[in-house]
Amino acid sequence: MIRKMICGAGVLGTSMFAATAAFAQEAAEAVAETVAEVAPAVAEATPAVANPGNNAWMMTSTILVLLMILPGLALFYGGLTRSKNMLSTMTQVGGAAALAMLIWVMWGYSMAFGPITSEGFIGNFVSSGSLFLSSVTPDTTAATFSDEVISEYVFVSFQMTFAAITAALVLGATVERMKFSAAMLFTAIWLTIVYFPIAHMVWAGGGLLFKMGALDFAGGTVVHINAGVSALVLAMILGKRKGYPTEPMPPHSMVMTMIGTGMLWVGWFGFNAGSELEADGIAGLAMINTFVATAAGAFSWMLMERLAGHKASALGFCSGVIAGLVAVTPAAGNSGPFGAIVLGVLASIVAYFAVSKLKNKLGYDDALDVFGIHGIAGIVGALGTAIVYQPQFGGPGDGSTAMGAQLTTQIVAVAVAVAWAGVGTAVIAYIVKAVTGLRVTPEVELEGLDIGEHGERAYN
Amino acid sequence: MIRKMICGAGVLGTSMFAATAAFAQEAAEAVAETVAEVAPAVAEATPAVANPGNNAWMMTSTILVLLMILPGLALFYGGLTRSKNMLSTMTQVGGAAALAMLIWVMWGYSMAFGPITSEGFIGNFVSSGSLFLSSVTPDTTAATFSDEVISEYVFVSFQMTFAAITAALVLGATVERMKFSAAMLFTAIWLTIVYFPIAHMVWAGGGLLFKMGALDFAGGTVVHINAGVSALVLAMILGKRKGYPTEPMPPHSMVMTMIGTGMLWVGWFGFNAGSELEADGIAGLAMINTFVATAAGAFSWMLMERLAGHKASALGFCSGVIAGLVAVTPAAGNSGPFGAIVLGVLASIVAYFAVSKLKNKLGYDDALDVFGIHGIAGIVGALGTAIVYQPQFGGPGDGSTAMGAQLTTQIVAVAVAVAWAGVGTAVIAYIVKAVTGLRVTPEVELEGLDIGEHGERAYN
Amino acid sequence: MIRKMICGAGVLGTSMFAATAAFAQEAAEAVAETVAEVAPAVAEATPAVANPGNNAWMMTSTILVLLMILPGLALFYGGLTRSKNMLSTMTQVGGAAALAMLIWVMWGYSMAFGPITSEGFIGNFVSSGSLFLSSVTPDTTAATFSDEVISEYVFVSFQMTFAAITAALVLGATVERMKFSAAMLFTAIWLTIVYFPIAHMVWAGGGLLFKMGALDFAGGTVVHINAGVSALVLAMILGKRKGYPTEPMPPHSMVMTMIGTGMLWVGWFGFNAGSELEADGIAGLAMINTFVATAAGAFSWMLMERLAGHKASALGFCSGVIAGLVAVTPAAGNSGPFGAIVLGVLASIVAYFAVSKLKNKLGYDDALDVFGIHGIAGIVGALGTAIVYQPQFGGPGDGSTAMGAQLTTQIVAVAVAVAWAGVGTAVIAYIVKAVTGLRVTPEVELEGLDIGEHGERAYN
Amino acid sequence: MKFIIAIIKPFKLDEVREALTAIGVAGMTVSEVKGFGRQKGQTEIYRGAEYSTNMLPKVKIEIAVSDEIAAQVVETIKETGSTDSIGDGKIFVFDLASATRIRTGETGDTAL
Amino acid sequence: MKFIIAIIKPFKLDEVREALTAIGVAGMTVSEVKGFGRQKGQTEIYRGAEYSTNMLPKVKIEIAVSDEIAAQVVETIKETGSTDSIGDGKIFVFDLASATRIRTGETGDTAL
Amino acid sequence: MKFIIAIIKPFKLDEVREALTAIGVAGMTVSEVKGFGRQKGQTEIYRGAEYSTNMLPKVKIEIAVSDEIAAQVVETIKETGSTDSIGDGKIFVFDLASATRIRTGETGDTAL
Ligand SMILES: Nc1ncnc2c1ncn2[C@@H]1O[C@H](COP(=O)(O)OP(=O)(O)O)[C@@H](O)[C@H]1O
Ligand SMILES: Nc1ncnc2c1ncn2[C@@H]1O[C@H](COP(=O)(O)OP(=O)(O)O)[C@@H](O)[C@H]1O
Ligand SMILES: Nc1ncnc2c1ncn2[C@@H]1O[C@H](COP(=O)(O)OP(=O)(O)O)[C@@H](O)[C@H]1O
Repeated sequence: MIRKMICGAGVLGTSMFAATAAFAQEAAEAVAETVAEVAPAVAEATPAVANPGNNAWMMTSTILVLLMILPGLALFYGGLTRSKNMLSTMTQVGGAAALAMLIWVMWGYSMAFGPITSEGFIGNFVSSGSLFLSSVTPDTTAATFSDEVISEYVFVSFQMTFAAITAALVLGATVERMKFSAAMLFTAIWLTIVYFPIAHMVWAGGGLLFKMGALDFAGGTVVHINAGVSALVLAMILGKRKGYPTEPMPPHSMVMTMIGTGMLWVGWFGFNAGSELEADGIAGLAMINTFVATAAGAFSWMLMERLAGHKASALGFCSGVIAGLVAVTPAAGNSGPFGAIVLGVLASIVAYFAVSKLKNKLGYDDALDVFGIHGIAGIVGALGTAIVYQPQFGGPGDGSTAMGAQLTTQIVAVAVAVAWAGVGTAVIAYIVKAVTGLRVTPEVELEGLDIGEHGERAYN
Repeated sequence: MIRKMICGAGVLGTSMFAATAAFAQEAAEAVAETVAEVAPAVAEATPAVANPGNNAWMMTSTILVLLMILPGLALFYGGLTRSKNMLSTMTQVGGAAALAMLIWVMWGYSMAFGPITSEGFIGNFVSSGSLFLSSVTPDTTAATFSDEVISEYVFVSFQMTFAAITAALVLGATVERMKFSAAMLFTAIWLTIVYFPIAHMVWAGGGLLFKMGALDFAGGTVVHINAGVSALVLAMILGKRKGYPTEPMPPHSMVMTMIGTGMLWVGWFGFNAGSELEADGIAGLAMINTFVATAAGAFSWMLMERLAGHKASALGFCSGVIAGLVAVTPAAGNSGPFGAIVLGVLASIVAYFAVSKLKNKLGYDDALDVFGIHGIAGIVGALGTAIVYQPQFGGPGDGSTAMGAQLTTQIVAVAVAVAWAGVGTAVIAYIVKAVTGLRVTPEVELEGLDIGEHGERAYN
Repeated sequence: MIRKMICGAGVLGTSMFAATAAFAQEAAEAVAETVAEVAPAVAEATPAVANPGNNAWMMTSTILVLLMILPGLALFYGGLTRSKNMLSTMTQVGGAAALAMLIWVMWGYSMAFGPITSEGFIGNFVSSGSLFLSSVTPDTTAATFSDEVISEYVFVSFQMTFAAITAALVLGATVERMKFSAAMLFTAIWLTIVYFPIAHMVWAGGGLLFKMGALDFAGGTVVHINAGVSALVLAMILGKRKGYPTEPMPPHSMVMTMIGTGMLWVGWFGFNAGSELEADGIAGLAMINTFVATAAGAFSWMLMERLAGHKASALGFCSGVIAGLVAVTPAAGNSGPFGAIVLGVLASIVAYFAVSKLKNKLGYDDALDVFGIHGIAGIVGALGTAIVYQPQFGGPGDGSTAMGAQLTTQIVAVAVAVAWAGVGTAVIAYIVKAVTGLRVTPEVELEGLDIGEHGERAYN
Repeated sequence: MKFIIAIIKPFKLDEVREALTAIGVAGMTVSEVKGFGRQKGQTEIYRGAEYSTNMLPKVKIEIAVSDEIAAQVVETIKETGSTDSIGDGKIFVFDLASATRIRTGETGDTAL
Repeated sequence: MKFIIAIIKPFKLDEVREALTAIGVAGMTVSEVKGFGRQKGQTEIYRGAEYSTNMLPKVKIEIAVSDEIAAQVVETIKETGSTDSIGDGKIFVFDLASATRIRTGETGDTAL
Repeated sequence: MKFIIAIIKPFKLDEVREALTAIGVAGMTVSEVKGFGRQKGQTEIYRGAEYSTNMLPKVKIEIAVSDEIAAQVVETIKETGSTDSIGDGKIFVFDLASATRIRTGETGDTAL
């Protein structure tokens, strides 16, 4: 969103200021301090110190996103696989997330949100200046969209969880056959050449799509379209599971999938309402939208099942929940509640067709429908945001940008993300194939990756 | 609680004020703004802007209540059913909650907490003026019990989750035999003619019981007594499960029930401490009470089992936890820690008898003891609150209302809720029976609702 | 940490002040009040009223620690046992926690953080003056490490959860054979003569180790070393499980263990970042450290498995996660991110050897490796904190205390904790043995404690 | 002696067992099995992928009996196990060469 | 009549079942079992404790058939169930004294 | 050849299996079953509802053996499987018409 501009810039600007201001304060007496706290506010209209309320909210949000990954996503994905691959699925999700955390503090944050963004061409795609978080201290802060700031370590942590869950999401398409080692190597390279640049393009001050004014409140493009497309490409290069689609592969535990669904929904509020970076009314708007779009998505999917002559299923409920959550992600703070409901309904319907019809037609094996749900619903959400953002549809937009213009911007942003993720993933997949190989042996696939790759059984 | 009066009024008053104030601010410069923030506080003793700390806490609380429903309640209930009905139980919980969210934003909030409360008779039971949240914007606020405010969207979301969980609670009595379609239709009507009016009566400024000064900090009456009684009536009209009570129906997974119990306890802090609407000392009091009353309830139930000559069981622990949580709900901020412990003990003991003795005597099939635990413990809590509230018993009350008077008020409040819920539910049950029918076919009941209603199995 | 000094003192000091200040305020008008809120800040540099942001964060943190216990720890432990002991394990965890809560409000808080700390010898080990929380009201506050305060009830709740989880942790070593009654009796005495004194020694103003300047940000010594050593001693006195080690006892559900691991990680942020008592930049530092140390620990353990010629396992991932979390606990706010990573790696490697080699050599039956992971990694963390705290290693320390000196202090602190916990536990174990007996009968052990002790089965 | 294997519908188990106890069958061994036969199962659908499991949950009862009551046992199972609908199951009878009670070492009819 | 018990590798079940249906076997009863034999299992390791489970998951198929097709059934199972690797399993054939269809009371071959 | 079915207490399985291996039994098939007999089970109580499951968890072992060692196998199971308490279980012996090893097609004793 436009206001992001302030952010990108703010991170740098304020950090500097904060650092010095912080030292000053330590020297100062309590009294002086109290004054000091007011002073800059008046003088700079940018308090140097994070409001504990905003910090509290952002830390809570960060933790909620971790909840989405582990146990959330691990269970959602794991329950859909066959029991012989349960632990492998959960471990790949956990491993990808853990790896992303380490990479993030080493070079990820610097590449995506580093203080230095070159004016030139390159600045459109990456930033720099904070390798190993060199520019971050407990006193540095990151700007929000208003005049507030939050502690930079909190901002770093929050953004870190986004990288972590996106990396984990991709692996849902390749479960039950991809090597753990391959998954880890893929994750490391993919974050570096696909995720960090896309995050920078969309969210950082100098980012290409950001400067274009693309709307992506909480990561519809950066997280879901990106993960969905990458998952599809990787799954196609990896190949189908042995026996797919002839052999039945029902979810081994819909219960685990439902638990995971619940946790994903719960955690998604950190994802969506947290992306406001403040505990204000817009965060409240993002919250209500994340409730109703999801509820609408859940029922829409079940309804489609009925219309297709089947029974409304529990998995349908879960799938609709995810589709709704994905669709409302870019629109969370960019839509009114009823715009959000419409998005949830549409995304759920389109994703339903993608998953139950398109997929079978095209015959690729996106095992857990990462593309079918995250990719498709993500695109519906990204484009739809241009519409629901408009005041005439109850959106918070001020109407300064015409709907048509905004829609074009959104389409371009989606196209760039799709292309970047698709090409990048293809390249990486072949690199990994050359280095570690992508697939487990047929015997291991048959026996299950739990025993074959990890030497354990999920249930004894 | 008395202080609620300010609230009800506040919601309206402040919203108005906030709206204008907000516009003013946007025009103003940063400096002016800073002043503006202090000014109204002095002038109105009602800051127009929500403190991020309180917003943060209330958003967290809202999320916690969702955690109680999905996965919490879905697991707690599901684990107690037979495996062939696991998904059906979880889906009904999730479906009822999702439906409640959609209805809430359409007409629920308006009926319960709408800005307009007619002076006349009708105002005692419902409000109006915010269909489709027409009166809510990111800048409107809701008053707390002090001079603070929180963003109205946050208040809307928080209260929404209460409606959602209450609707889901009811369905615990009717699992393993009620149609999904019937459950959804029932939920829609029940929220409209039972829940919203009761919530308004107890919590809204102009509400009948509210004006009487009934104490219900976090929903002992609105949520638990209401759900318990409705569940009992619905279960009786629906009839027993085939084979009950002769055929053994042990919980298919006490593990799921224990996970659910843990999540319910965790989430209940959003329910109880969140009901203070602020992150202040009273919220802290509500928190400690929600710890100790629960712990006391858990041991009391296990003790009763021992006294009855049985083994202290894990389900006893869980049941006691729930009984304790229910009992402390109306008393959370209205009692001292030791008053809370006493409530937990009493509620647990009484509920134990209701569930293991009374139920078998009367022979109704309240499958998951919604009445036995939520209804009964809720009543114990509602009445007990009149006592533990008193300063002489370490309660926060100022003694202005004599214990006897308060007790009478509580009794009346309970009586009204019981009558309203009972009659309302009976009427709705027959309507639903006429429209969709209430029960699944005997074959489906035999085979299980998972496969029969949803075409899936919980475990493959 | 040194800053704790202010805390201990603060709790007392401020409570007093706050109480009076609070009354004053109630009398005052809104306007006066507003002023009052600023006044003391200027006058005392200690606001009498808790910032809602900090209260919000601390309540959230408190809830997160409960999540660690139930369902977190109950699942983590339960999944590692055999299915016939699942409920017994979960119930002992829940029971110990619930019991700790009741004891805490009765005499625990008073012993550990009571307002009165005698100047004499005894003051080094316990405080007093708040039996039954007599000194606590919704208006009293506890000081943080800065000039802020939080509501004392929140502080009481937060610290309560630490006592609860520590008591529960110990019982991981004795599962599958220890009586429920014995576990409860042990917990009650152990908290009183082992936990409360150690907590006081390390964290309270007048505490022995505290005065020495021992660093323990979030409980590496108080919680993990303490629990680990106590667990080892108790397990040795209790004796091995029938059939251990000859008979295979694989985890009955690695899935439950992984869910538990995820919840422990999620909740640990309340534990570590919460221990800052404020939502500030240091809390942010503690948060990022709790992410990266854990991620590093997870991979280190899996790597050790590979180096040992085995497969990298899911349980290895989980064990590494816990080892990393434990190690970073004392260092959370006392280290830079890369110091934290190093600690995570080291702790994970050492714990790996302790669990997979040392244990078999010594042949004791610490069933769930409480000593091997919590004890060992806790010691690594406690000592390592002396190093990573130093500025030259990117730590937040100001270098005022030389590394050597700090290391000595840490060693002494660890030694005291180990001795106190070891001796205390031994004494208690024999007392409990005399009163209730420690072990279930061989028949019950054979049949499983679920049916034998609780009359239930985990899965029907 | 005869060894009888009966495949029945799960919910019929209690009824059958009681009937058998009534006619003096002292013991039996029960296991959960999946049955394939004329009775067709429900189709499960997960995200558009249909699985028509014609493998239905059944219960297998194994009973060793003396030759005298064998016929009566078969008869009893047939009556109590029947719902007159497809999928009720089968009863198979085998000759049992010998039976031993582990605890006592008794053999033959007395071991049952 | 004959009663055939076959122990096969789990993933072979569908293949075998289809082949049997093709040659006119109307029904069968399947159960999950653990097999102990020449085939050695994977070793599982949990925190350094090794468990080499030589108990491997297998599937047991029970089929009652008329004497005529018994040989053919055995042959079919042998062919479709084989992977030419250790652990493929066994086929055991018994004489079946009598068979009854619970629903109809039919006995003998017609009951199958 | 003989086919032996033994019902034993679960925790006795390893012991019995080792003893059998010792006397040269190359393989066996094991399954979890519920046993109904003289031994009475624990009562479970859930919220006041009592369930006295007289269905107890048992383990069923199936072994095909050559006629020579059949008696010895029965003897071994009887000894190692016994705890001298009610519920130890039974051993049933059948005549086995034929046995085939799927992998090789071998039949008779060599197939075992
Ligand atoms: N030839 C057979 N051998 C072994 N078991 C069989 C055979 N035929 C049927 N069964 C078992 O009997 C059950 C019921 O058989 P089915 O043909 O479905 O109905 P019905 O017995 O009423 O004809 C099947 O599910 C299967 O378990
Ligand atoms: N004597 C036996 N009695 C009963 N079942 C047996 C016997 N021998 C082997 N089995 C079953 O057959 C399966 C395969 O046998 P195994 O010796 O492993 O391979 P193969 O059949 O190829 O020689 C075993 O897992 C077991 O279930
Ligand atoms: N007539 C029978 N047919 C098949 N299995 C039986 C029979 N009688 C007993 N069993 C099995 O043997 C087990 C032990 O029998 P039980 O009578 O309880 O003790 P015991 O064998 O010591 O007399 C039972 O649980 C059941 O599984």
